[in-house]
This record gives sequence, structure tokens and C-alpha cells, in this order.
Amino acid sequence: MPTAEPTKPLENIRNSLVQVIPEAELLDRDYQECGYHLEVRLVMRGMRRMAREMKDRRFFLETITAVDFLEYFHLIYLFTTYNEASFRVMARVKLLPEVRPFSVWTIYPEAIWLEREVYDFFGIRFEGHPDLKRIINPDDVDYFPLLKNFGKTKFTTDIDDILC
Amino acid sequence: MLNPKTIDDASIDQRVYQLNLGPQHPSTHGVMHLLVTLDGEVVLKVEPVIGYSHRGHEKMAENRTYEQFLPNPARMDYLSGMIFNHGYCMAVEKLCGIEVPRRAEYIRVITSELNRIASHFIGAMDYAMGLGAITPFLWGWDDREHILDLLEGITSYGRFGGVRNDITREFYDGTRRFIDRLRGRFWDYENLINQNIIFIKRSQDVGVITKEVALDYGVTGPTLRGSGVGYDVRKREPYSAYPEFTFEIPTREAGDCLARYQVRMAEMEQSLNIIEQALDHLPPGPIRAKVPRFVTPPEGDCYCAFESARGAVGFYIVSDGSRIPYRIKVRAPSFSNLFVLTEICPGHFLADVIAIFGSIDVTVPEIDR
Amino acid sequence: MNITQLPYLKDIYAFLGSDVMSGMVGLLIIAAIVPLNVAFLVLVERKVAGHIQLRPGPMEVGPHGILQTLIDAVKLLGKEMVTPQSTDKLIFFLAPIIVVAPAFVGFVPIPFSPMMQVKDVNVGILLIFAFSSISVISILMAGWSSNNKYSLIGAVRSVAQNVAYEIPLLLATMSVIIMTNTFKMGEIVQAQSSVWFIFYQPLAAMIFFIATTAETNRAPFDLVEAESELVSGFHTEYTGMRFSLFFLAEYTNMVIAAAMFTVLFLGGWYGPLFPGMIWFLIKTYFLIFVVMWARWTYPRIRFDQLMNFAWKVLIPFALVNLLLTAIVLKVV
Amino acid sequence: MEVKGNGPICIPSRDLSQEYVESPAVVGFAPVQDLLDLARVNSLWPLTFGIACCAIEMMAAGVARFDWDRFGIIPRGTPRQSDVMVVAGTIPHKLVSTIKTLYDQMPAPRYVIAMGNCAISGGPFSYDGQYAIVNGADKIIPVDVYIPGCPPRPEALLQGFIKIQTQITKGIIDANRRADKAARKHKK
Repeated sequence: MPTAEPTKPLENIRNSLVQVIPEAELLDRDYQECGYHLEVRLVMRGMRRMAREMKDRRFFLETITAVDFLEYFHLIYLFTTYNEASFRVMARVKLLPEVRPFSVWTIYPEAIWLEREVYDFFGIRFEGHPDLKRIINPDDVDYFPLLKNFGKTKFTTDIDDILC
Repeated sequence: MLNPKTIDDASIDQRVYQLNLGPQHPSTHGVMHLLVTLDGEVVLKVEPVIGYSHRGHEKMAENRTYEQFLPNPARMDYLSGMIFNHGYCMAVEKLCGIEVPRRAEYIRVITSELNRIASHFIGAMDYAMGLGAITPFLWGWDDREHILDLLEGITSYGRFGGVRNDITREFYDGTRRFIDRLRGRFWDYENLINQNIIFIKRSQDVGVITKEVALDYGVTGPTLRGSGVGYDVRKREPYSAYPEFTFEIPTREAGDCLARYQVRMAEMEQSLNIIEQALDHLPPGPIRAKVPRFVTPPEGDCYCAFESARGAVGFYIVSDGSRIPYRIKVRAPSFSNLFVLTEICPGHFLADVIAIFGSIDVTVPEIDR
Repeated sequence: MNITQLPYLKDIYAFLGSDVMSGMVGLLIIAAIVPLNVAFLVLVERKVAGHIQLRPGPMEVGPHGILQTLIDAVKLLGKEMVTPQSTDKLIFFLAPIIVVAPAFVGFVPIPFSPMMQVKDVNVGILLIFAFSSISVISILMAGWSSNNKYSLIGAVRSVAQNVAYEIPLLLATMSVIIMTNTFKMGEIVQAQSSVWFIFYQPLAAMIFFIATTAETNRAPFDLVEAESELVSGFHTEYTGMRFSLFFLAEYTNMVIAAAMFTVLFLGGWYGPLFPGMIWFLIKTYFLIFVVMWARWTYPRIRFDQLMNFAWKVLIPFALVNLLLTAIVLKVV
Repeated sequence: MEVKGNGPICIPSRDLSQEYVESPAVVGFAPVQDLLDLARVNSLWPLTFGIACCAIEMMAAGVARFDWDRFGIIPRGTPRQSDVMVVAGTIPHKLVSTIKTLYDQMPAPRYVIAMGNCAISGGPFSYDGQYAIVNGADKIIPVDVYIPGCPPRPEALLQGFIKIQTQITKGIIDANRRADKAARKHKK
């Protein structure tokens, strides 16, 4: 099986990330197993510094998503580059409930929608987001469907409100 | 013309008006709602409103075993269902560490590439229809029907560890015939569309996506390659049997609608090359690895990227060691591609919005999931 | 033997002719023929579209679907006539009626053969132009009264388009008129008994053809009802029979435009072997076929391109052509 | 109306049977009615309104191989000029009001085809905990013909159209509505 072998650039990005976000924990991951080369573990702070650094290195923001672990969230950012040597960097932000992460929309405009989606499904509110409202679910609903405790609670939607 | 940046509610009352393109509109490819702010015919602002096709795939994944979720990816992007199926299988195989037989990989590549051609036919011809040319649309769909016949013939839906059915003699011969047929048809499309003066006038310099904008918005797929960036997951992170084939990634520098259209047409030819090579060197052997009836991946996560007809898709799967996925997130290329509309549409005419929307070729259920 | 030369037919015509009577009969015939003709043309359109698009088109209603459009018309008669609440009711009601009237009047001065003409009005061509402009007003009325943004955009486009294309149309016609010194359509045709004007005036013919295509809102100039942008354009809110009246007017206008082209450039009824009437119809329907052919081949052009084309290309060329014609006529 | 499972309860806001519009041109004179029925049968114009996967099959029914124009079916972009609404796909809650509006905008007599499992009952997307979709088009608008499949083939859609045609010519659709009306009168 062929691999997308990370070479020098990975070392470069790793070194600069250590400088930019010294508090982060950097882990090398096996691409064959995980599909990404570098995992950056952050707690709360540093995401915007990292995003700026990635943007300067011509990475694009692939996606933002979250995983609900009941006590805490993992907020996941994936960066990939258009360049020849393609590799993927994942930022994993551990997030306690009720904590507001900073928006990265000033660096990646795409994040406006991606963060709206995360808010829509998980109820994570981003600090400094210009237009944080629901994107996929109807505007007037009060649930966050991808939360783990969502399916277990019985809920109803009053369709009358939508109908007229 | 007013400055798009300075529109507020007051000016909307006086001079500027809003037009709802959708949710029901002949050219929004499904239920898409574009809230367009216009000054006369000039577009000041476009705001796509999505979610009209949201079906909760991601929530559904958390209620299904990995096998039960297998039909779903094909229904996210129904135009390139085989490719999504392929990608989802790869993601789960990566998570479980299943080795897939080479023959199965070849069959997957053949079906994926056939599906890519079918999808590009819709993408390119829907664009032509957005410009008002209806005949190319019907021609393209006619050719697409031939592909669907072939795919129906084998129903080789991917399974974890391989494919369900081996390809048959009829499929093999039929695909050969189809390749010859389609190569002849490109000449027709060239005459009907590419050399059409109105088509070129309508497409050139319309909706230019620069490399910077593409980077900002995470644009991928033919939409990106129309802007001169040769990013294709099939080349950059080779998966399945793709590294064994020689093919090019067509790019165009202009970044306008015409470039995106040309990239799609050129990619179809490349896909034909891949299929031809795969048929030539089809390895013998089993089509499915030994896989338990219900796969139980170890704890962990994995991200699996692949190239659909619309761009780089990714399945991010988190497993908690049970038969049911803990979380599946789909990186939808149409989601990012669509958001570019807000950046590139202002300043164009209303008719151009339809053209640009058609040229970036999105599938709505994939955006909404 | 030419049927128009039969002596008794001439007698009958003399009895009816040069009278109010002939006008009445002619109008009755027009009123009977026009809707049938439109039904036929819509069927032809669907068949042409079908065959260009690798499919058969209507097949089930009657042999090869020849009754399809009649059935459609009956169905539309039986549909509910919805008048949306927020419309301007009177104008909404009047628009489809006004759009049809000029279409019928347009047939009056057209000479299908030396005898087959309701009235050879001495301002025949001007009459057609004058009445065809009324249909623009009705489109504007329809678009305005519907209280629908799509309709309004369609209507406004229609007005701009008609203003722009009326000018090259008239200029192209003028270059024929100064050659014949008459507005009478019959005399224009008679002037072409030896050579058709399309050979003297190829540029004018081209401009005329393009401009009439735009005037009748046909593709590639069908911005008024551009279905990929404006859903159905100005008639988005119209249902049932009212909608079919717009259709009636559109196709009738197409026939009139083709007939005018035949009269002005293709020598009207002149042609070998067949009687004049047949030749006239062959030429007219061939032109209509060309228009349909173009519709199912070309994309739609954009609004600004449409206007630029009219003001920056067609009008200058038409003016130059007119000037050259005048100079040549003076010299020769 | 009870919905199984924990899914959202989808009860129409109003009694829909009251909204049935008697077709305006129902004539007492039988031959004329027959002629009208014949005309309606042979020119059923659907609304171009595809929601999800089934929409692709619906479009495929219109192109070269299947060509529903043979039966006089041409899609119209505006509900005002269409007779049939093909609900082709899953109906999320966000879309409910749109479908309702579109149905109201169509002039009588109007017919509805529920195409695909999603439009029949929610199909594969109906499960405990589903929050996004309505379990079937008939929760919102009256449906005349159901076409199962995920998605159904274009031939199935054509058969659905033929089914509607037979229903119209045999008077089933109108008879149902008349029976409904009679039942309501009886109730009063």
C-alpha cells in the first residue's frame, strides 16, 4: 500500500507549532491508521494562534466538528494543504461545557458556516462569531441533536408552529 | 451601483430588494434557498439558506451498526453514491485494519470512476441548463443512463473488506463498449456546447474564484481545479488502487465558470483512461477479505479522505469499541463550495448567480446531511 | 393550374371583396385558424424539441400525439382560475385579453397569396408594428399586477428588450421600404417577383431575423420567461386558460414575425410549381422551424449582453445598411 | 393520528379534508365531464420540485430514455400551472410549510404523488430519535398515489402517473372527495 509520506514539511510545521503554541501537546500519528499525520492537543487556548500559523503555511481548513463525551467536548479542526506533499494536521481542543471557544472566522471565513454547524448540532457557542445562528435545523427549535443525551430524552416538535 | 458592504435594512426598503430563489425553484438542484439582494438586476449579496434537506444522517449513524449505516453514505450525495460507498468502506476498513484484496480495489475504482463520469455529466449539463440550453442536459442524461445500466448489471456495492459481487462478462464488455461510445460523444459535446459563442460569452470571467478565496473557503474538487490548483485526493493521498494507474489531474487557470466546466469535461476523459487501465490489468483473486459479520473496530478515531465528484470528502469516525459508531462526521465538499457563493456573486447579474451556482455543482442532501 | 385563377372564385371574391363583408369573413377565418395553428405549432415545438433531444416527444394522444395540444387546451379550460389575493385584480384580468388582441390584428394585412389577404392596408407594415407593441404593454400589465418579483423582473426585462429591438427592426424594414416606396405588403411582394430582397439586403434580413426573434421573446432572447432564472417570468402567477392565452399570443406572434420575414425578404408567395399560398406557408413554417431549432440548441444570453448587442451592434449596422441602401438607390 | 416510536408527533394543524376543493369544472353533464377527465388524464403537468435522491429518478423519467413527454407530461416551474405535485424525497420539518404553500398554490383539480419510501412513511430515515423529518407526505397534504422504492425507478414513476390516470377516469379520486364531503355533512 502506498502512503502519502510526510517529509521535511512536517518537521517544519511541527517546529513552528511548538513555538507558536508552546502549551500544546503534539503527537505524531500513523497515517495508515488514523488518516492524519499530526495531532495537536489543546486545552481551551491557542486555537487562533494555531489557525494563523496554518494559514500562513497555506493550509486550508477542512472541517470543524465536535464530539460529545458527556462530561466534555472534543472540538476537532482538520487542516490540509493544497501543496504537493499533502498531509493533514488535526487540532483537538478539549472543551468543558459552558465554555466558549474563540472563533477563527477572521482567519478562515469558511469557519463562519462550520462554526454555525457546530453550534447548531452541539450548542457550542463561539466567541466573536459574527452571525451565530442555526444553519441546518429550523431557526425556532430548542434542541441540539448531536448531543449524546439527546436521543434518550423524549421530545416532541410542535408541527403546528411550523405549519402556519 | 450600491456598495454591497453598506447595505442595511433602510436601503432595502428604498432601492434594493430581496429575491427568494427557492426553496422551490427550477434551477436550484433540489431544495436550496438563495436569498439574493438585488439592485435592479445586479446582485449585491447572496445568502444561501440550507437545511431544507436535512435528514439527520450523523445522528442516525449513532443509532446504527456500521453495517446498517452502509446504505446511508450513498444517499448523502446521491449523484456519486458509489464513491461515497467506497469511501465509507475505506474509512471503516482503516479503523478495523482490514486488508482489501486487490481485485476488489480494482472493482471499486472502476465503479467509482464510472460513477464520477455519471456525476460529472449531471454537473456539467446542469450548468448548461442553468444557462438555458436544455438539449445538452438531455444528451448528458442519456449517456448517463448507459452508465447506470452497467452499474445496475453488477450491483457491486462495497462491503467491508471488498465488494459484494464480482464483475461479469457483460459488464466487462459493456464497459469497453461504453468507453468507445463516450469517446465518440465528446466530439458532439464539443460542437454543441464548447464552441457555442453564447455559452462562452456567458461563462467567461463569470464567478472567478481566485486561489486565495479558494484557500479561505476550503474549496475542493473541480471547482478548485478550475482555479489552477491541482489538488486531488486521488493523487495527493493515494488510496485504493489509484496509485497503480497513470492519469492526469486537469486544471485550468482562469477560475471562472467556463474553466470549471472544462475541468469536468476533461476529468471525464481521465476517468475513462483509469477505467480502461483497470480493465486491462484486472488482477485475479478473491473479491472479499475474511470479515466478521459485524465489524467491531477498536477504540480510536480515524479520518479517511477521498475524492468524490464534488471534491474532497472525509469520513471522520470515532469508535468506542462497540459495534455502533460513537460519532461519524462527514466532511461535505459541497458545504464549503457553496459558501463561496457569498464571496464571488456580488457584482454579477441575477442570471450569473444561476450560472455560478450551476458551475460549482453542489448536491443539497450532501450539504445538509 | 393555379387555383386562384378560377373564374368563379374571382366572382365570389368580387362579391365579398372591397367591402366590410370581406373584412368580417377574413377576421372570422383568422379567429378560427389562429388557435388551431397555435395548437399545431406547440405540438411541432414539442416534437422538434423531442427529436433534437433524442426522444420521441408526445406519442400517446392520437397518432404521434397530434391531439396533444388540443387536449392540453381542454385541460387548461377545466382548471381553476386562481387570482392571488395580493394582485391588482382588474389589470391581472385584462392582461391576457390584451395580449391576444394584437396577435389577431397582425394577420389582417398579411398576403398569403395575391387573393388570400383580408385587407391590403396601405400602411400594412406599420399596422403590424403598431399592434405588436401593444403586447409589450400587456406583458408589463401582467408582470406588474401579479405582485410577484419574478413576474416583475420578467416584465421589466420585456419592456427594455422591446424598446431596444424595435429600433433595429424598423431600420431593417426601412431599407426594404425605401426600395419599394410602399407600406403595402402586397406591393412589397410583387416587387420581388424576379429577385428576392434577401439577396439585395442580406444584412437587413439578418438584423430583421434577430430582432424579430428578440421581439417575440424566443430563445436565445427569451429572458422574459427565462425558466432557469425567473421560474416562468411574467406569467408565473397565471393559471389555466389565462396562461394559455399568453401561449397563444407568443406563438401567433411568431407566425406573424415569420410571415413578415417572408413578405419582406423571401418573396412572399413567389415560387415555382406550387400555388402561392403553399409557397408562403412553406417559407413561413421553415422560418418557424429555424427559430425552434435555435431555441433547442443555444443557451440564453444574459440581459446586459442582450442590450449591448442591440444598441452597440444591431442599431449601428442597421443604420449603415439603411444609409448605403439610400446612397445606392440615389446613384442607380 | 398516532405516530409510532419516539419520533416527533406529526399531526396536521387543520382538518385537511375540509380543504379539498371540489374541482371547479365538475359538470353535471356526463359526456363533458368525461371529456374533461380525458383531457386531464393526458396532460398531467408535474411541478419541478425534487427534494432528495428521488428527484434524480424523477428527472431521469423526463429525459431521453423514459421520456414522460410521450404521455403529455411536461414539468412546469410554477405551481400555478401544474396539476401534479410529485413529492420526491424526504420531508424535513424545515420544508413542511413550503410544501403546504406550494400545494395551496396549485389550482384545482390537483393531485399528489408520494414518490419513494421517505415520502410514504419516512422510509429509512424514520427511527426512534429522529428529529428532522416528517414521516410521510400524507401528514401534510392529501396523497393520491404512493410509489415505493428507495428510490423508485423511473418506470415506477411512470406507472404511478398511469395509476393516477386510471383513478381520474374511473372517478376514484373525485368520488373519494365527494364521499368525504358527504361524510362531513352527515357528521354535522
